[in-house]
Amino acid sequence: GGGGDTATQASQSAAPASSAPAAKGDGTLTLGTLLPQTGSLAFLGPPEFAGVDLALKEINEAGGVLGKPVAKFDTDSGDTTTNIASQSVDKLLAQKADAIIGAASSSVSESVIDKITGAGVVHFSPANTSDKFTTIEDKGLYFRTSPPDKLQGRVLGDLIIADGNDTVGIMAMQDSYGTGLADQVQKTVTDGGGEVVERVDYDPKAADFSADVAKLKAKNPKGIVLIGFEETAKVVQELVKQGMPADKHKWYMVDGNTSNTNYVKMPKGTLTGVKGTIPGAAAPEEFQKKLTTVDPDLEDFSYAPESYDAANLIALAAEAAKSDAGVDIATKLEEVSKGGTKCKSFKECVDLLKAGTDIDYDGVSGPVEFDAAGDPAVATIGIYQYGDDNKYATKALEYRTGNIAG
Amino acid sequence: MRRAVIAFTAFLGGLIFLLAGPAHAGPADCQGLRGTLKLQGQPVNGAKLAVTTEGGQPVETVTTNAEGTWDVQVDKPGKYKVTLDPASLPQNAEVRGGNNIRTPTVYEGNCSTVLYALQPKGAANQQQGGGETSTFWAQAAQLTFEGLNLGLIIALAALGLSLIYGTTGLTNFAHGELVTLGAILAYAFNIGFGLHLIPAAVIAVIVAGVLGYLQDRLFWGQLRRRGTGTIAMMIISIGVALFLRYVFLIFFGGQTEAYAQYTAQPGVEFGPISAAPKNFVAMGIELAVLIIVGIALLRTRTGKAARAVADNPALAASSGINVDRVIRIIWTFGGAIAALAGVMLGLSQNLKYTMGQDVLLLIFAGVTLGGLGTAFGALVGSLVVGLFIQVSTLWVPPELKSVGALAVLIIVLLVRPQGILGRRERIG
Amino acid sequence: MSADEAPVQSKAAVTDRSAHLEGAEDAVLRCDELIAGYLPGVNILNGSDLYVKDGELIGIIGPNGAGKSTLLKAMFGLVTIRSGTVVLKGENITNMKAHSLVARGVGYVPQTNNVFPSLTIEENLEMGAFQVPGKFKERFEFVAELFPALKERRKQRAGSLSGGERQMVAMARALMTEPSVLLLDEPSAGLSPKLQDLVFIQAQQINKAGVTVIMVEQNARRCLQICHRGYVLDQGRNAYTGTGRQLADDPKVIELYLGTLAKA
Amino acid sequence: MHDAETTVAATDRKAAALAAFKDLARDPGVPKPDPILVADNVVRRFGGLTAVEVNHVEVQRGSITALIGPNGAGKTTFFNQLTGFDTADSGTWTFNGRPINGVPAHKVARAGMVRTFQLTKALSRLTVMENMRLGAQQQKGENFWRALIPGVWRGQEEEITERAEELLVRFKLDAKRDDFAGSLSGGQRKLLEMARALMVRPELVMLDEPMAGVNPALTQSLLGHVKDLREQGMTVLFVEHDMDMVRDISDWVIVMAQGAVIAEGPPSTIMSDERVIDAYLGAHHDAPLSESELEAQLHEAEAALEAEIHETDGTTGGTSAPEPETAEEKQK
Amino acid sequence: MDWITILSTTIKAAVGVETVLYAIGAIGLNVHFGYTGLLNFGQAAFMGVAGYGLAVTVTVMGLPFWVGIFVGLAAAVVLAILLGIPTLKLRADYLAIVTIAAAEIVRLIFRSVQFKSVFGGSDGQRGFSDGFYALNPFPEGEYGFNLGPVPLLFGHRTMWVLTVGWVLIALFSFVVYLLMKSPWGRVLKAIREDEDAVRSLGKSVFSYKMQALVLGGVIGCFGGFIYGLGYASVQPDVFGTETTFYMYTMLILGGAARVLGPVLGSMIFWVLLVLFYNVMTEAVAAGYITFLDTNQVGAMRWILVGLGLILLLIYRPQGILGDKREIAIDARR
Ligand SMILES: Nc1ncnc2c1ncn2[C@@H]1O[C@H](COP(=O)(O)OP(=O)(O)OP(=O)(O)O)[C@@H](O)[C@H]1O
Ligand SMILES: Nc1ncnc2c1ncn2[C@@H]1O[C@H](COP(=O)(O)OP(=O)(O)OP(=O)(O)O)[C@@H](O)[C@H]1O
Ligand SMILES: CC(C)C[C@H](N)C(=O)O
Ligand SMILES: [Mg+2]
Ligand SMILES: [Mg+2]
Repeated sequence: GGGGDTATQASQSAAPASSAPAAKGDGTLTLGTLLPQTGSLAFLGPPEFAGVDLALKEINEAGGVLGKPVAKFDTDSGDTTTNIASQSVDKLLAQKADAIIGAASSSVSESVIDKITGAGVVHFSPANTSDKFTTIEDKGLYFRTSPPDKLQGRVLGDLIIADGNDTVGIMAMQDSYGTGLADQVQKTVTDGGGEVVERVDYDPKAADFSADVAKLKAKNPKGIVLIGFEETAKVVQELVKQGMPADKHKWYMVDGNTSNTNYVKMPKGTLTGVKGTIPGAAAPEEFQKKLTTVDPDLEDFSYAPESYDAANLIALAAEAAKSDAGVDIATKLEEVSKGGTKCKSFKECVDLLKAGTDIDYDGVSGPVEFDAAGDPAVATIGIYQYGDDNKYATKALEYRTGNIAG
Repeated sequence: MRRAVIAFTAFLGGLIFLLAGPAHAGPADCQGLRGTLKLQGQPVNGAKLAVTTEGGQPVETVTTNAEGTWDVQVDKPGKYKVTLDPASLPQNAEVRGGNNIRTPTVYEGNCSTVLYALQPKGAANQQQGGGETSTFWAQAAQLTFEGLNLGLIIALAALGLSLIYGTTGLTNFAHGELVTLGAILAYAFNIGFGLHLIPAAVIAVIVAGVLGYLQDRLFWGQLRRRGTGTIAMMIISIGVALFLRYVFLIFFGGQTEAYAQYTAQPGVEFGPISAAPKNFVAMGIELAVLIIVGIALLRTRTGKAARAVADNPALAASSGINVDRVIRIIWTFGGAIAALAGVMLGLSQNLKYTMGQDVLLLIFAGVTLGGLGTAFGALVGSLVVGLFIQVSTLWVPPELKSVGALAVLIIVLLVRPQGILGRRERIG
Repeated sequence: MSADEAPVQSKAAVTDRSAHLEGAEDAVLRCDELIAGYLPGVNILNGSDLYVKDGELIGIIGPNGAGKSTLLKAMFGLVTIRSGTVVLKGENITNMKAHSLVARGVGYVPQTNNVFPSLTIEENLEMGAFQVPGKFKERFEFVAELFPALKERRKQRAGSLSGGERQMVAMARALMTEPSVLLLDEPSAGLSPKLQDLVFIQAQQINKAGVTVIMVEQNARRCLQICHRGYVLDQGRNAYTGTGRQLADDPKVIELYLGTLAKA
Repeated sequence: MHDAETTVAATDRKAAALAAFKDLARDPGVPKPDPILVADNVVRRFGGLTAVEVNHVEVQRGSITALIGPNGAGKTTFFNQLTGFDTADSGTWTFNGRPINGVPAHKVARAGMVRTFQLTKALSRLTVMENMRLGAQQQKGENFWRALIPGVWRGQEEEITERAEELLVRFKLDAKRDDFAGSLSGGQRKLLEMARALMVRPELVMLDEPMAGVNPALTQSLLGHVKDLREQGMTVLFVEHDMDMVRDISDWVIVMAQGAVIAEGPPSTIMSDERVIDAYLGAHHDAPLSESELEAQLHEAEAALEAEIHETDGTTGGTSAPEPETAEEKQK
Repeated sequence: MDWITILSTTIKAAVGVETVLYAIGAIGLNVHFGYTGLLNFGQAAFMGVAGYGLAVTVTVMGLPFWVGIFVGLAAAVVLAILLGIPTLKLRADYLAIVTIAAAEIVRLIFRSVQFKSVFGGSDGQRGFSDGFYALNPFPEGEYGFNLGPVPLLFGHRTMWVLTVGWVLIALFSFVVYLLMKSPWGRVLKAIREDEDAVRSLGKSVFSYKMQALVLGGVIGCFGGFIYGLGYASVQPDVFGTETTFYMYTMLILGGAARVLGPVLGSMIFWVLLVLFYNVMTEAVAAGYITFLDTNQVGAMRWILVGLGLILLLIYRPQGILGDKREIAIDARR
């Protein structure tokens, strides 16, 4: 790495000694995004890109990082059926990205984490919730703004119990997100005195879900938990068709499918009373407005705040480290996220930093306090409820903040 | 029996609603355990609960209040044990399942809820005790229906594929995209132009037919004229599939969509089967189209000419058949039928730019199982595939449901290598 | 074994095209200096001429691979003609599509792959009458009488037929349309002697009825016996022409193409 | 003319074969002194159709035996059963005394009984030479591991190539040596099919209409070759509709009709057998038509035609049908 | 526009890990389809069982790396035999569907929750490549050279994978070359043309097909190893039908039944894919392309790949290295 700043920290650098002199600390903070433009998560690409773009816009308006505007390269993460992510990472590394924001899917992140961290670059996901990343070998370079599924699972499970569902059926998408979250919900429900009478892990790519729903129907559970992405709309149709509508059973959804666009075409009242949990604190409305200035076509906002926070945190850490090298950023990320004067925007925080104050960045997605593993230590989960129009009110019924650990 | 179950479910629904209101109105900074005891919607007052640590250290013993709620605050997060004293319950009440001990975990700064579901004494577990066999047969009936529903859609798509394969020898890997195309076209007319789904679907099918015609006219036909081999064509079709699929992604987006009408149509009960009325209408249309086209292929002159072209284009031309014209007709119909399949698929499930690709393997399985190139084979094969996928979930986990259908494909071909309705070629 | 060696470099080949040009003047169908082939850069026909007058029966013989079938296919629009012309009744039909030639009254029986295997016999014949569906019944009765075996088996798929039975179907298929010009590529191959006779008689009869017939045959002697004129094709060129009898008696033709076996 | 020396040499084997057949009865299924192939009760049905129903038949070793019969008599199907390409409904047959019913096709071929196909099976995208080489048996290089070491099989390959080249010259395919077999003409395919079968060096070669579509001059020279095969001790069983050929080379003729063997005998007698003429040869069984016969035939045809023309007069428009007389005149 | 990066990534893609693993898979496929005419659409499954064989042996059973390789190989052979016994008697197009089906069954089992403890569900397995990298002769650092201003450098890990990969490609190409020139290869090609003819000449078609299936499968399974080792993980969905499709694309692109066809095809495929994408993202970012946004670039690249594939096959149906004459022979006769 070049520059005197990095030299002083070389001792704690975990990155391999680089034979390319210009590779690190070139003075410009370069962000790469590795987010889904194609593949099964393509629908989450726009809000995530928008989040990053908005943050970057604000950062550069506030004078950039280390006195230079932040550079950014967008790439596609595809999904696990293609090798696109790996190609994209190669490209980003070649473009001397200092930090990579992505991927959305835990599986994709897993497939490239070695490559990214091996190059001494920060791997920062705004959406990975798989528990695996807490313990993964990451050279201290992996971070995320999204809370591991432990918390959401706990909150959701407790909600289900509190609602008096002693028999519960779970329909979970079969991937690390779905099964991980479902495991957590199942555990909480069982501990709390409920019984999970049926758990169906389904393949989101399946041609249809009638058989899966039929299995659920056979057990006739009081509460039905739907864990998945957009394909939940198909599951909902199937539930209604097979005679298990939301007014006879209690439905619960999660961040991956609590959507304001997915179900609007369904007959009025289809989702009345359905509850869903989404990570993230209150009042994102003004933030959503700002997002639409970046991308006017946005309809869903999932993980936009997390992406926004990710970009801000990286920028702040770079400022704090006075270096744009990935390994240096990584050492400061935990610091800027907690313990110090609270601040809420890049401008506010960077001014404090410049004044030599220790800062604690509180993001749109929550307080964002990193633990040693690079996970947020504290997070907020909102509980939302659908109305007659098949949309949920942006104001949650309740927000529950909790430690992830414990 | 059935009536009882429904009544009970309705009752439970009411119960849930009653419970839902006040349950989580607790203070934000709460660290401990709480719960509400209710019997048939009425709060249970005076029930005794003992909370101890995991090790058995007593923490607190509480009694439910008039609302039936109880609440225990603890100092340390961790696992706790809650015991409900059954004797303290009203005479006529018992804990469902009989287990009166819960072992919840308290997390820092959060309250965990503990649930005891109460039921009148002797009301033996209605939930699960409803007679396993009747559930099994009801489930089997429902799944059979689903199998037919899916099978017919596959059959329709398979028919389009089979027509084109049968006439031109093209293994069209882009057929899934033709299915998607139909669904998306109907969507465009339905949502974009605000037409009702029925006219939108009709127009979509017609437009898809025209596009099928143009596709052959401007593309596949030109390739044939250049003498492109069938293998090259097959690979080209993979290119076409990629091309179309991602064009759809750009124009349609990566999300799932639904038509403006008939989405999430509530189900109606028919004996053990619960289905939406649209399913029956769709199945009727599918069956009608399948049979009409199948018979047309066997009986009409153009149908026979199509089979003749399939066998030997040069000889067909020598017999005075305008080969290009026949192929174009087939493409027109094939495209239209695929589009209809797409609309039906979109109606039964939802729309997505990969919807066709997702069922392509099933389509191929159906066509192959029935015997390549035979119209009724496609129907029979697809029904078998559809039924197997759904009914096999009685025994295998649904995520593996395709495994059953694919395994059946392999087994059937073992016994009949030429497919169910296919014929063996003679040697020599 | 002298005959086995070296293909014929015919000196007596029709070098003067004048005979052809003269004869071709009032021909129904004429081909001039056809050059055609399958693979790029390889010509199979190297400028062959052929004409046939109204009501004539023409035989084409020649060694294997001479290009006889190719010549028929080229005339019928199944092989691309690279240069030269084919004229039917004054109309230039070079490289015209086969089905439009059928509409113009040309019929063709290919040498190989001459049935639709997955169609039944009846359907095969129906395809033969594709452009005149109204006549199917009547013509079907006619061919059924010629080849009774076909009528019995009308519902059998052609793909399961024996070689000879297929040949019957092929011939019958071409007879369904009542063409005015009929191109036959080895119609007697694989048929029993009895049926071979029938085919030759039938060819003559059809011809008598006014149909112009061009027949490629390896049953060469028989072919030359019944044809009005014959062509000997070798390496894509006309090697000899003449009346059937002239050719059949020409010692050179006998040695190189006919052999002495059948003369017995 | 050309095969003067072979004729001389041929005489002894031919004589031997003829001698063997000399005192045989002319009954279907008659036992032969030294049969190489014996088939019993071979039955094959397709739905309601009984394609083959052969009670008993024997093929004499070292002879050239013709199998004739009307189209659809079951000759090819019978071949298919014997060579393991189809499964018979019942029946047993032995080759060299070894039962081979139910034995898969490739094993039958390896045992020395090789057949050709009536509808040729050229290996299209292999060259003619590769087609030929494939026929050779016990190639070292056909074993996976040995194939990896060219030295092991090179020598044998050259020997095979040499043999193939000789055959190709005989079959007039040498010029096509390096062309794809798929580009051969119909007749050339027949030739290749037969040449390739001979590469196997079989004990018994079963040819299904080898000469249909082959130029007569070439046929004639190939007959010499077939006779050579007999001299080399090979047994030939062939199906053919060309009676000139049958008469010329076969020592013995077996006649099939409707699946069953209906007659057997030397060519000369069989051709005059009433049943054979009825079922198979028709009126003009022998020799080409003489002038007078031709005339008679023509008149017959004309009469029929006349009747027809009167019937369909006016319906056949378009081309001006020439007067029948004109055509006839031209013929004379 | 950042042409240096574009060039650098594009050139690197020509020899990169993806190219290697797809090339190896396609070489196996060439044995199946190109030479023997087996329309095997389940090649991905061979890669899958190999990758998983290695992964499960090392991570779940805790056995050494070499044992994992052996298990992976054995799994590929077993799969070939299991697949072959029922399918090799089928007609080509039926075989295609059955192999797709079999491959899907394998993939679905890998990703199923039922066997999550063994195969790791949809996330697959990781952490089995240490044994391989322990053998790495390259010390830490970057290797390669600068082509003018264009850096062509690989990390030591990638370098090790690539070295092994290209050695394997060379080895397999040589083996295929030897075999296909031999009489053994001739039998395979003959089977591709007409099985019955080959049978009539005394060759056991089944046995040869099986040998070809095993050989191609074993070669392909090394693609699975390279995948697993290159990414240090295996995931079920990577071994889906699409992967096989892409391999076919590469094979036909380069020229089927040509020794180097699959290798060339794979290189071209990845170069085009990377090039399209890089140029377009840059062009969008730089504002040269305004009708697309960055989200659509990912889709656009596949559109262009599809288009490129179509055009290539239209204008060169025999592939880059293929023989025009072979294509001209109509397969129907
Ligand atoms: N697979 C099959 N299905 C139905 N019928 C068949 C099948 N194979 C053969 N046949 C019938 O069996 C009979 C015998 O056929 P085969 O091919 O053996 O005749 P052949 O004696 O070889 O005639 P040819 O001289 O015309 O070649 C025919 O009538 C044929 O139609
Ligand atoms: N489809 C094809 N592709 C390439 N070459 C071909 C093709 N068909 C025929 N040929 C070549 O063209 C030449 C002439 O073939 P053609 O079929 O016209 O011969 P023919 O005179 O009919 O012979 P035969 O009497 O054997 O039927 C042959 O040398 C053959 O190799
Ligand atoms: C976009 C998110 C819903 C992804 C999900 N949390 C995962 O880890 O896979
Ligand atoms: Mg010919
Ligand atoms: Mg036969």
